[in-house]
Amino acid sequence: MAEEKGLEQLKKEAAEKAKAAAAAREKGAASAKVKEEPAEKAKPSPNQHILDKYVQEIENHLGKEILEDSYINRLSKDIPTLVAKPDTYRKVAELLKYNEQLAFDYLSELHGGDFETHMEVYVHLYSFTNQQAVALKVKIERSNLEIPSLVPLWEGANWPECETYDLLGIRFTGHPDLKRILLGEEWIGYPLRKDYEPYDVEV
Amino acid sequence: MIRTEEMLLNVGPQHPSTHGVFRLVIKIDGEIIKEATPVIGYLHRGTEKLAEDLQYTQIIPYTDRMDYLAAMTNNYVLCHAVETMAGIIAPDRAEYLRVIAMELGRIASHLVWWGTYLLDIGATSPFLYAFREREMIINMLNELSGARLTFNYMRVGGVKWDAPEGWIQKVHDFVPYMREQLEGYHQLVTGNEIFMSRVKGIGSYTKEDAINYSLSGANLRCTGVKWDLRKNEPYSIYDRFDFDIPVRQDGDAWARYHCRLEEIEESLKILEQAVEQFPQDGPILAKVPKIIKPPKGESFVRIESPRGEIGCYIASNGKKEPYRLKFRRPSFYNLQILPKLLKGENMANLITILGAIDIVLGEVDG
Amino acid sequence: MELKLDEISSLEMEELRRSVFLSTLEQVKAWARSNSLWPMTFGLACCAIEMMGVGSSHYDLDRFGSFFRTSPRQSDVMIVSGTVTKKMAPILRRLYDQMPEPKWVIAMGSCATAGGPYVKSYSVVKGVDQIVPVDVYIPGCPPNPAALIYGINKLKEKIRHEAKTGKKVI
Amino acid sequence: MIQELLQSSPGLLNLGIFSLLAVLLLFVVLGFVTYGILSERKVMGFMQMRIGPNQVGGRWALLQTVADVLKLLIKEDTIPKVADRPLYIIAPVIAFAPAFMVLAALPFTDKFQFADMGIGLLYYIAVSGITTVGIVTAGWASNNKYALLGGMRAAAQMISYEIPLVMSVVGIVLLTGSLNLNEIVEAQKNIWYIVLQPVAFIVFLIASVAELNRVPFDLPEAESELVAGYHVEYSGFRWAMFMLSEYVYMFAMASLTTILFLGGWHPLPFLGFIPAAVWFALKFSLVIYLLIWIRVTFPRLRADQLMEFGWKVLLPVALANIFVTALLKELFSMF
Repeated sequence: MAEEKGLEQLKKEAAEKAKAAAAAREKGAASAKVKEEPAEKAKPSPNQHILDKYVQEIENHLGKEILEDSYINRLSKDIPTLVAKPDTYRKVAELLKYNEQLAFDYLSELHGGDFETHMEVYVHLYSFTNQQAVALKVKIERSNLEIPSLVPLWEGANWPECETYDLLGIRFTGHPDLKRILLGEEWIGYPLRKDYEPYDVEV
Repeated sequence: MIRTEEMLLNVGPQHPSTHGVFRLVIKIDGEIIKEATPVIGYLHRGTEKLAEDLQYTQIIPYTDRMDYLAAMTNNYVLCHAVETMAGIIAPDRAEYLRVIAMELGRIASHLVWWGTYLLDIGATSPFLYAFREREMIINMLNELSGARLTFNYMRVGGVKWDAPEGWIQKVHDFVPYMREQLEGYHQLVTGNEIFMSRVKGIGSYTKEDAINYSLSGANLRCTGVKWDLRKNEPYSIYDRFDFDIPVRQDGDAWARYHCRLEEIEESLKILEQAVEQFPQDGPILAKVPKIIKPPKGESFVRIESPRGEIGCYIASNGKKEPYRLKFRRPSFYNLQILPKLLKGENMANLITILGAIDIVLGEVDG
Repeated sequence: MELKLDEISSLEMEELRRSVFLSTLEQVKAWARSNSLWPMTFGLACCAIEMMGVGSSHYDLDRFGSFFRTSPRQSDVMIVSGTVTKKMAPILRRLYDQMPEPKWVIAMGSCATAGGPYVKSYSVVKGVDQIVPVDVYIPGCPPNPAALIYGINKLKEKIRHEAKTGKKVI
Repeated sequence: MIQELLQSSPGLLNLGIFSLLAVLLLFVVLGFVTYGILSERKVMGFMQMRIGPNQVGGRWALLQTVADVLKLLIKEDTIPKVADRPLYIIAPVIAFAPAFMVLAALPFTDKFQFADMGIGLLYYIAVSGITTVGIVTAGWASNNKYALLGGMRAAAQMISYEIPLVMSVVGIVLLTGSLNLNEIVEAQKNIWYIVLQPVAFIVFLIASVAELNRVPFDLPEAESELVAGYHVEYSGFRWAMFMLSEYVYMFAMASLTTILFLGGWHPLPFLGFIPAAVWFALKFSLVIYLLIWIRVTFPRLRADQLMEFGWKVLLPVALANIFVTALLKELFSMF
């Protein structure tokens, strides 16, 4: 509760410095040390220690250079955010689920997004045992839209992955039944891509 | 032993019990379901793509049409996401109006579920009783927002309209009336032997399954997980109210039925307190710029809708339109467990199980 | 009085026959048809909830002799209540074809009429009249149940008017 | 009069009279069906806080069903391409004819009856079973999976509930010592069988609702599961035939309940001045009302629960009832 109240104030500050923070985030790529950067600029987030714990745990088990980035997303209620690489994504997810310190047993959300230069998969996880949340992101090259599926870990990722495949064309390898769930197999193109052009604009 | 041939049966998209355009391809042996494959997407309207060309305030009407049984909650989740990003705090009076509207919507949504669920099971009357009460709620929300179903009531930073004269009193009077009717519902249906035998032990799953399949709302709480975002991650002003989270242990349709009916009672409790604490006057809209431009970055918030966790993800690039908007639609996630539940079940249990999940197709298909 | 039947041209004779004998029969048929319009339970989206509301106690469509039938074979009027997507369109057409003649279609709400708020969407059919012939359009998003009842009554009027005058109302 | 006619030598004259009377009865029954459906809609409306039909033919919508029937008659008659054509056409007839045939055996009053048969009760039960054949045929011939499921359910249900139905009335037969419906009514001059055979009445009522395929036993046409069940492909007047036979059965079953348990046309004590026909009509209406009430209140049973209930509850109870009745009858006759 108290955390929530403090958060309200933080939100304001976050809003002011969001632009600068966001810019800074983009600059510092591919380094686990970036997490300290927001702390310099604003008051340290109340969730900072949680993020540190996650990163520590991941480094202990999988070694360094596993994560592309990790930071506190102030715009999203200070959620610790981890950015994995496409080839480590599955390993990180596995650790997030099975490690006792992390134990993220609930997949709350999975979706993709087209950011023109690359595509992104955003996963929001929650742990009922430890009462904590994490956002896991992965950036994929547009030339090779393939990423391991999370269905073996969380059954709940089944349909969201289908949806992402349907609307964005990201293929999830190892998915038990990857199909175009919403539009149907005969649909041409991936509508949520920024360069999608419907073939019948005015009918 | 008689060998029977397996038969492929298409349930839906036009079928009275699919509650919309949902299709289920089932393989049956006699009346036993061997395999069920849900087919969705018959109501996929591409809201997320449309939203990329619209300003935030213009997206609100589209959220109404997603989960059309509880449109207020959908309004809120979008506003909440934008407010979280832009650091806007809505004034007190607006928050109270929002909570009252959302809880009324929750009751209305559960009433529709209750009525149609019993209609599926074959009892015709409860549907009509439920809709009688729902009509009262709809009338109240109509007075508040000017629409019966698709309210478009909330704005980033507050609400659009103030409560009309005497409206709060109406809500106040509604609470005891609804309690009385709820008692009647229990008398009519809950104790009915036939109903009990139809739903008890049907479509049950464990806590682990529920979590693994990303279920939420009453579908999760029926397995004993005490999880309600209104309590566990309080948003809006829910931390000011005293209410319980109804939980059951069995994880079957009967437990879900009870969870939902008890949730109505809890919502009534919230309404009662909200009406009491309602601030006499004050602004209903925070000072927000005419064109809202959240800062660059991304945000994901989730709140508790009648059907479970509804989430909203916004990726903004600092412009007045969102770069990417995504809704976590609870019905979509809740429906995933259906094939697993249906395997080996009787044909008649199909509708009991499907109905108990409580889906809204507008939400499943997005 | 002597009727000069031989002097009447064949065209006029046709008209006379229709108006004297057949038109009464047609009107009886129209009376029966218009007073027993059974809609099909075919909910698509938000409007379906208002359609359900029409059947409930407050509005009670049963007053007008209409109650919902689940099978297309036994229904007379299809109320297209909601957004028709491109995936749904062939199925909607098939259901329409399954209904026995005479049949009518009511496009309920702006989505069914012209695509409504989803007119720019990639997956939505812009008006159900591209798939099936529509008799009555009801505006609104979604229309009030009373508006739906009004629409059904308009359809009744139309049926009777067509029978009386022998002209198609479009 | 009819007794004399029955015993007279066959000829054109009495054939004509019989046909005429049959048509007369048909119209009476059609009249009942017309207003039975309307009253059902009205009573259901009343129980569900609605108004029910009130537009066509005055406040009470007296012409509503007329319009419905007329519309169904002039509706296009569709026969699916892949349906089994001859069976598809004949199925409604098979379903309807027995419904009408059973009416001949029912004594509505002491004078108004067509055939006073020695085995009236047996005749009723035997003939009414044929309807199910029509329903199964319809389900099969439609070449529709929902219809097939509905037809199969109907067959299973008929078999399971015909037995308790028959067993429940054996007690009455034991008490009366006859299968003749007239004699059964006569035996209730002083005390109705509902008092002497309460258990049998309950079993009979439940089994008869199941026989009528009404809620909570409306599995063959379970709207929310099987869309419309065995008649899902039927339209127009063929469908009307099914509806007609359903309501004629309701008429017949309510009459039979009145005859077997409610003392037929016998008046209540001290009220003998009211004509017998009125008494019959009153009791009959009561049974109909009860059937509607049940329909509005209950949810539907599941197929396997239905079977279980029929075989494991109703049948043993009915058998026990026979046993106890026989025992008591022996004991009483000893003194």
